[in-house]
Amino acid sequence: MRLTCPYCGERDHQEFTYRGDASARRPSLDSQSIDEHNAYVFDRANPDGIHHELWNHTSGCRTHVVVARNTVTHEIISCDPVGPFAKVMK
Amino acid sequence: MRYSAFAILKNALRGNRDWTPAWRKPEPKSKYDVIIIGGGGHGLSTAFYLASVHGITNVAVIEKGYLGSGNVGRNTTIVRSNYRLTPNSRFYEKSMELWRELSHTLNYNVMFSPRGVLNLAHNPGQMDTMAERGNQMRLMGVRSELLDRDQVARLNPGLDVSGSARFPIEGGLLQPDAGNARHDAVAWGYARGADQLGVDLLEGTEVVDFLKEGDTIVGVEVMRNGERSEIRAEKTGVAVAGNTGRVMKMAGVDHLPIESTVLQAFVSESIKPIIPNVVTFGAGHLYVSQSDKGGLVFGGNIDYYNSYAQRGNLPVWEEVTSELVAMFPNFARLRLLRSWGGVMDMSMDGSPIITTGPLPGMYLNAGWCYGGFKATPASGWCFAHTIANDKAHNLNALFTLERFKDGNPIDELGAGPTPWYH
Amino acid sequence: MSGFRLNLRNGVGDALSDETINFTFNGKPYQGRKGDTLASALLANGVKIVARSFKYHRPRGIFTAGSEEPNALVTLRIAGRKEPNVRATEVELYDGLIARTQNSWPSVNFDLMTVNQLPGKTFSAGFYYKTFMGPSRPGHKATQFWWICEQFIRRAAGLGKGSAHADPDRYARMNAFCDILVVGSGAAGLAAAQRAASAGAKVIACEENPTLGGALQSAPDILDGEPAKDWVSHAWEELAQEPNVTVLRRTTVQSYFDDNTFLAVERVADHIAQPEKGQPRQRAWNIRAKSTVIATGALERPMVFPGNDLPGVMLADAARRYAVEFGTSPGRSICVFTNNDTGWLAARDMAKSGVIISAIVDVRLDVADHIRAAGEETRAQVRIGAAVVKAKGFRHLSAVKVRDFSEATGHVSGHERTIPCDVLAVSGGWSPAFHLTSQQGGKPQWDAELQAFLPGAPIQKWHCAGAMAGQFGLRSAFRSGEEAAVKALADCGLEDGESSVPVIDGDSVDHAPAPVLEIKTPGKAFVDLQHDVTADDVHLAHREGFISVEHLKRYTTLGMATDQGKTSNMSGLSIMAETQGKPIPDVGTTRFRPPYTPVALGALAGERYGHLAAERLTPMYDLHVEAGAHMYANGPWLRPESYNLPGENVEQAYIRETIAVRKSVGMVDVSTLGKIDVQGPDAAEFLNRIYSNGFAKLPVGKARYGLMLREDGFLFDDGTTWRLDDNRFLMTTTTIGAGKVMEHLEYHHDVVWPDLKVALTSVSDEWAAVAVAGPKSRAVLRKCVTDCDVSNEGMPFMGVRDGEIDGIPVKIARLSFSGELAYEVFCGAHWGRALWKALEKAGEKFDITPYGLEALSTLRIEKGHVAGPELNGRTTPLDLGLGGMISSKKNFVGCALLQRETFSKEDRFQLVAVKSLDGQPITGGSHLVAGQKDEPGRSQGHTTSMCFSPELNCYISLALLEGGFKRHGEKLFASSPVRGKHVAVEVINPHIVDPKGGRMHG
Amino acid sequence: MVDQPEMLSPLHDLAMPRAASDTAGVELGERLCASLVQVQAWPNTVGRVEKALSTLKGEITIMPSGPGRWLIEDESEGLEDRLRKKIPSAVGAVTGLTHGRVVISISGRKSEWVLASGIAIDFSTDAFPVGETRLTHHHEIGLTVHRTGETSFDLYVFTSFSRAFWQWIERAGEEVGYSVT
Ligand SMILES: Cc1cc2nc3c(=O)[nH]c(=O)nc-3n(C[C@H](O)[C@H](O)[C@H](O)COP(=O)(O)OP(=O)(O)OC[C@H]3O[C@@H](n4cnc5c(N)ncnc54)[C@H](O)[C@@H]3O)c2cc1C
Ligand SMILES: NC(=O)c1ccc[n+]([C@@H]2O[C@H](COP(=O)([O-])OP(=O)(O)OC[C@H]3O[C@@H](n4cnc5c(N)ncnc54)[C@H](O)[C@@H]3O)[C@@H](O)[C@H]2O)c1
Ligand SMILES: Cc1cc2nc3c(=O)[nH]c(=O)nc-3n(C[C@H](O)[C@H](O)[C@H](O)COP(=O)(O)O)c2cc1C
Ligand SMILES: [Zn+2]
Repeated sequence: MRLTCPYCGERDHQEFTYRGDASARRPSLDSQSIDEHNAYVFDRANPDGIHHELWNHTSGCRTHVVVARNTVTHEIISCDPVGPFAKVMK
Repeated sequence: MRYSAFAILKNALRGNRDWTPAWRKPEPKSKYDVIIIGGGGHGLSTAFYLASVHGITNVAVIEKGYLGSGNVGRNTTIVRSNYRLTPNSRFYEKSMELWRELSHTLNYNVMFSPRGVLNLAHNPGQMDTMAERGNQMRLMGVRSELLDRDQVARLNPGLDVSGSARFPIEGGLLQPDAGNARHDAVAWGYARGADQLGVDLLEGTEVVDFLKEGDTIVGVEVMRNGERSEIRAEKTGVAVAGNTGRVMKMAGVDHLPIESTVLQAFVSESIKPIIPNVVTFGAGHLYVSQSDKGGLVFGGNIDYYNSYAQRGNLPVWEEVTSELVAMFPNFARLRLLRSWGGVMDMSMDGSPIITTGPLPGMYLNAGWCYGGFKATPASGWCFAHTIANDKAHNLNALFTLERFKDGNPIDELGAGPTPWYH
Repeated sequence: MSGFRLNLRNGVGDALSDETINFTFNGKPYQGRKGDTLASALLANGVKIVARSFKYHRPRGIFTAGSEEPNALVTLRIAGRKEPNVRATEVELYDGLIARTQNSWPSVNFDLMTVNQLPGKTFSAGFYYKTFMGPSRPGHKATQFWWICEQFIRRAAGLGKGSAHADPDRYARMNAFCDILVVGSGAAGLAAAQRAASAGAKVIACEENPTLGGALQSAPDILDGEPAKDWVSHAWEELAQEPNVTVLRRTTVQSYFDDNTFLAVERVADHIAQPEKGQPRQRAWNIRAKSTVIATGALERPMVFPGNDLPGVMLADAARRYAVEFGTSPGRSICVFTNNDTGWLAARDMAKSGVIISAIVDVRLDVADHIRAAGEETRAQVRIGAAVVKAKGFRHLSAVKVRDFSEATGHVSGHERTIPCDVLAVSGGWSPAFHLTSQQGGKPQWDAELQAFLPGAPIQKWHCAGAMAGQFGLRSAFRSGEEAAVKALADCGLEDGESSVPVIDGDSVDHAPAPVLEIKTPGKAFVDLQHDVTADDVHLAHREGFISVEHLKRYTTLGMATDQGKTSNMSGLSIMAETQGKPIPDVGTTRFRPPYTPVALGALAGERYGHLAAERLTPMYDLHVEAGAHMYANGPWLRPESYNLPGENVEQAYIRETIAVRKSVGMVDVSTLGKIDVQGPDAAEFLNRIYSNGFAKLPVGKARYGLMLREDGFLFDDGTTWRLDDNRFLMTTTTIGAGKVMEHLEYHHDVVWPDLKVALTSVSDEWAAVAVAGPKSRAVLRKCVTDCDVSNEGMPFMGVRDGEIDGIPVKIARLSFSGELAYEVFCGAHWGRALWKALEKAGEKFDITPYGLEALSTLRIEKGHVAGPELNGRTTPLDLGLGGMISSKKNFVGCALLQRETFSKEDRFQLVAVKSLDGQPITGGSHLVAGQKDEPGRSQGHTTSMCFSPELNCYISLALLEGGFKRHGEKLFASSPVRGKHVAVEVINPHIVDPKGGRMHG
Repeated sequence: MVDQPEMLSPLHDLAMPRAASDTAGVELGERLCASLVQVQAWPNTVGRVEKALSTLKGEITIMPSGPGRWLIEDESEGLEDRLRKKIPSAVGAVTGLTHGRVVISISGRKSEWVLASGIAIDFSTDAFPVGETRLTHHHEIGLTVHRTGETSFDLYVFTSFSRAFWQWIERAGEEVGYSVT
């Protein structure tokens, strides 16, 4: 599989570390809600089809990429930057 | 027809013309007492035990492909109960008990072969971790032996036990009663056994939706030969392993503590016996044994990403083969024959889920990760009990869906809620 | 060489050179020519039986001329280079080659294992599932019977024997990138490569064989006025000169992965006796292509009829190639049996080369005139509308029986005629080699006209061409190759190139066969030659309900042998289809999986063979080794376990080292600690969210011990973090945790709180680090540190200061893992050695003792400090008695879920220490139980970190015990049945050394 | 104040000069940096950091190493302090890495071949022009690859892995022959 790091360009997925479902969003820092945190930590949609997921380009620029990928065909639909520079890079 | 050496001889004399189908190919009825979705090892064994232990025979197993087309037909066949945590330890040892009798129970040779599973350790710290596990096993009444390097070398002559190895072997933990079984035979044996007790095995029949009354599941909608139809049931059990996410979504359960990933397996060309047992590498992730046909069957890590594709990618090839030839440098010229993938239902703690619910009328069996083949007998046995009694058996009482959110994971590796680390 | 070599001349035996090559087969010397394969050389020498089959040990001869060979498997070379199951059809002859037959005893010509044939029909498909279950006694007994049987079965099964020695050769990898990968060098591949190259695309072309050109190598056609072979060789030579073209011979594209990533394996040195210095035996090419042209040709398939496995029965095109390319007649008298035109042309080409063709038998009545004319050129007797109903011979073909055959009914009739022959060349038509597309999940499609599956619609950027795409004619092969290239160029966003198709003067051949693959007459007819799967087995599988193709395959093992059914799958399918009364496409095909042909495991490991993982070393590594340290593999790191003096074992050494630290001073290399530079205006805020305890108010010049939790509330990692400046921190992590902590921080920065201005950099390798510990540690520092006050006031507990040692800039933090007065001294890694030596020198007077991991661990165990074994992923801070480090003033990662009820239960596994009551060591991994050795009872917890405590003068261990906090004083046993140990222990407070902390604060 | 001792490379006794035949496909070498510093800008200060970097004097190599991030080598010492003065914390972060890397250089007609045998990036000059930098890895060893010429590269290798990497590159060089300078 080849992923396109918005900064480094296209690379083997071996250069990246998978970090899972990008739709799981951490509750705000102020939240002490056990339910909200439980949902963030344990609930997964696990779709058969397009999955938005995080990959850290650990062997490259070490920033995260949100990859939209089809879990059935492994087709990569998009690779988008996240993080402090996401806006600058888009 | 009962299988035996005598039957084989008799039939051979008649030109093998009198053999009958191992199981029927029935048309679906419109209603059953119990439907099991998934004609894998767990679905079939559940049906078998429902009929044989609980006398519930009006049962259908619904399989979208051919029986055994899922992970039961594509795993590396390792059967063991060398667990560290008590709930797993008890459950898998129950499975071992059932394995030992399975060929007789089913009148089908599942080739359960207790050739021993050896986990290698590469430094004193790892030896202690092995001891910790081995001791737990002993205290649970499961045989285990801690071997030093010489004992390991005697058991597996091909292993590089030299001190110059990158990760020198310090010793290992052996479960002498663990081993392998013939994967396809397990599926076929349970299928034939269940069929003989009256269970309908519906192949080529895909569940595409659930029938609901309010929140209660009252059956399924299936596609069969290109046509849609309904099959009703009092109780519906889901045992679809890697497809759990897909199937549960049809029932409206759209989030679970499970992710699907692909695990690859590999088999080499057939050669004369070269390793007697199952060996795992301790400084990486690799397990290898040799099939009765002579192929080295091996596997390692999952491909670290969500997937419903039964095929993986190259990095895992490089990883497992480099570990294999590091352990056995005399294997370098042996050749890889075939590789394939299976879709794994990775749970958030690496342990399974066998439970009533999560909806009324429904029962769930999932979260098997890399390790559900060895569970096949006990899983079916417990799931059948759970379905029949509407209540978990002691052995699976802790394998709940709630345990994650309650803070009681059964986390052998301590890897936390990152499914692909288990 | 015996008389099977033909009269070599231009066009006959062009693959061979004049050089004579000596080799041995089963210990007997033979000669061949350079250019021969082992198979062609054996044929030339009249060797007919080269192997035995898997199950029945029936004699097997050479069947094909390529990698699809099911029969001719031999063991090549000896000792560490011994390689079983090599296809003789692919082995290029080299001087001194040693080959042996396998799976036969005592010899391939007389194999006692043929007894396996005697039980005849009892060894039918799947018979082993029905028997060997043993006496019906429960438990172990029942299994044992099977287990005994299994030992015999395992020994009987298996093909060749693996080597007992390590492979001395090396393997390499190559990473390659291209616009267009062309697989196959035949007409279609060549046309594609030419067109793509002319457009300026970066092209890699791979060909499995040593020669380029595929079928053109032996084609009778004239291209641009030249014999096909010469034309194609020139064309490839020219193309290979282009700077944008890489041509790889002996390179099989084995696996097709996602995003047009391929694994191709080049056999760099298999055609010579052994690799030259520095040369790999094989090279694994990882190729990333923007687009791909697959032109892998087609595989000929056989016919199924009784006796079809006798040595002497071979594929027609293979027989043709042996004659034309290798100048070798596969036999003295050859009969051809075909269902299509290509069999006839093979006969004609063979006859032209000097081979004697005795008969041509075609199941069809309707054969085109020009094909019949070609047949007439052979002067063979011709039988159309006829079929071979039996191959006869003892161990080798001696004659075939032929009867009339009706294509319409599939029945044979009429008089049986015997045709003597020692080779039967069979052709059942051609199956496109769509293995690569199938690997990716491409669904093959049935073409009724061609009686073959075609690759079907692409699901990645691939384009099929030539015979592989059902374009069998030479013209259409060239054309489809070019068309594929045009599409591939478009995939790459490149302009089209030029056409360079030659003018072709040659046969026009209709490749469509008659839909006949099996001749149904009584007798043992084989479908899978290697696995001895017969037509009867297929019928039996059907009878028993194994009718899905995938069940058929698994029940009979059809197609599961080393050839993966390349030549047998279609026959199996057609028999199954017929049995079910369904058309072939309704039965479907089994899935092809990578690799295309078996690949050496060493090649897959590539450069990692012999070099599994990079070693990670601290700057002081050499000094430790020189000092006699026993090194310990700790993740990627190699670290000193203990510095054994002559005659000392590890335990004696670590006890000595520990005492030295407690009494005077010791030093330990802690450079492996993870170190992360955390900088920025929001650095303090970031750390405050990551750690469970407070960091916002940590003063500059101070360090603090911190706990990190996972979001589910369990402990993740720990370490000290130093505030160097308002906006600058140096975080340390555990050695093993370094990588995962870095990723944890990066995730929270990038994804969760991207607005925080903080920069995270791993500086693990920037800093060498030495901990100096013991009551004399301050004195040591006093002796060597300049530019910094190391007094208690100048550098209080947890203080962090800059200084210098022997001119080396250092950072010193007063931290204690050991419980003693202690310092961690950090310096630039390239000065690490100098720092170590300087400290050693400064400590001389105090007998400063270097200590290893064991003593390091002992010191912290005695102090009750937790580390890896206690942070096992199942413990919370509360379990380890670190509840005080949970800040209630702020929220942090893990704080919400840490509040879950279960974590405050009293029966959780809680940290305690235990001490041995009877002087016996508590071995690692012991469990805590209440009962005596013979009846220990259940596990109530386990020991985590053990040592001999010089402080208490007994063996102690940290442990996690159910409800442990309230059980101090209780007597239990530390039980380790696997080590035969059962030690009486007392539960004690884990803070053994200096619980008040007077020493480290002093 | 005592003079700073000389920095010692982990490769000091491995990368010994060694001439091969004239047919050597590659030449390998090794050096330490006098100064190697990483600078990270904040999203709104990229321009300011770029400007600060443009004013650096001396033998400077600036290698982009991530969004708003650069790795900078100076042939003289003290770059970290100089940069810290130019780039206060409100503008960016400055991290010294002088000791964190060893530079292994490779040149010669076969250098692309040797590198590609272990590193999965496209080394052709159209994909990787002279002067550019790539961040990648060789198995577990992270690498910053700087192309200094048509057939020459500097590889910034993590110090603790530098021996392992050197051993690999020597092995990889054996097929084409190598010399060490
Ligand atoms: C490569 C690999 C190696 C492994 N190695 C081991 C090992 O060594 N030891 C071990 O113990 N475990 C191993 N496992 C795990 C083990 O194989 C599985 O955990 C176990 O087989 C799962 O249970 P099952 O047999 O019921 O699943 P499956 O066989 O996957 O059964 C699920 C069935 O449900 C069917 N299904 C899915 N959706 C539908 C639907 N909508 N309608 C109808 N039917 C549907 C599927 O077609 C499938 O047949 C391995 C797995 C893999 C992939
Ligand atoms: N003898 C016959 O009757 C016969 C049969 C089929 C095709 N042909 C002729 O061949 C021509 C078709 O040319 P073509 O180019 O399609 O096929 P081809 O057979 O000429 O070439 C295919 C080439 O691909 C190679 N190959 C296959 N799989 C490979 C892999 N995985 N990796 C690397 N190499 C691989 C083969 O070794 C072969 O050299 C036509 O002229 C056709 O008439 C002849
Ligand atoms: C234990 C085991 C042994 C296997 N041995 C062989 C073998 O010897 N030859 C073979 O072709 N396939 C072998 N296979 C693989 C199967 O052919 C097949 O790839 C696997 O069941 C997955 O199915 P699929 O490839 O059709 O998806 C084996 C599979 C397993 C699980
Ligand atoms: Zn990147």
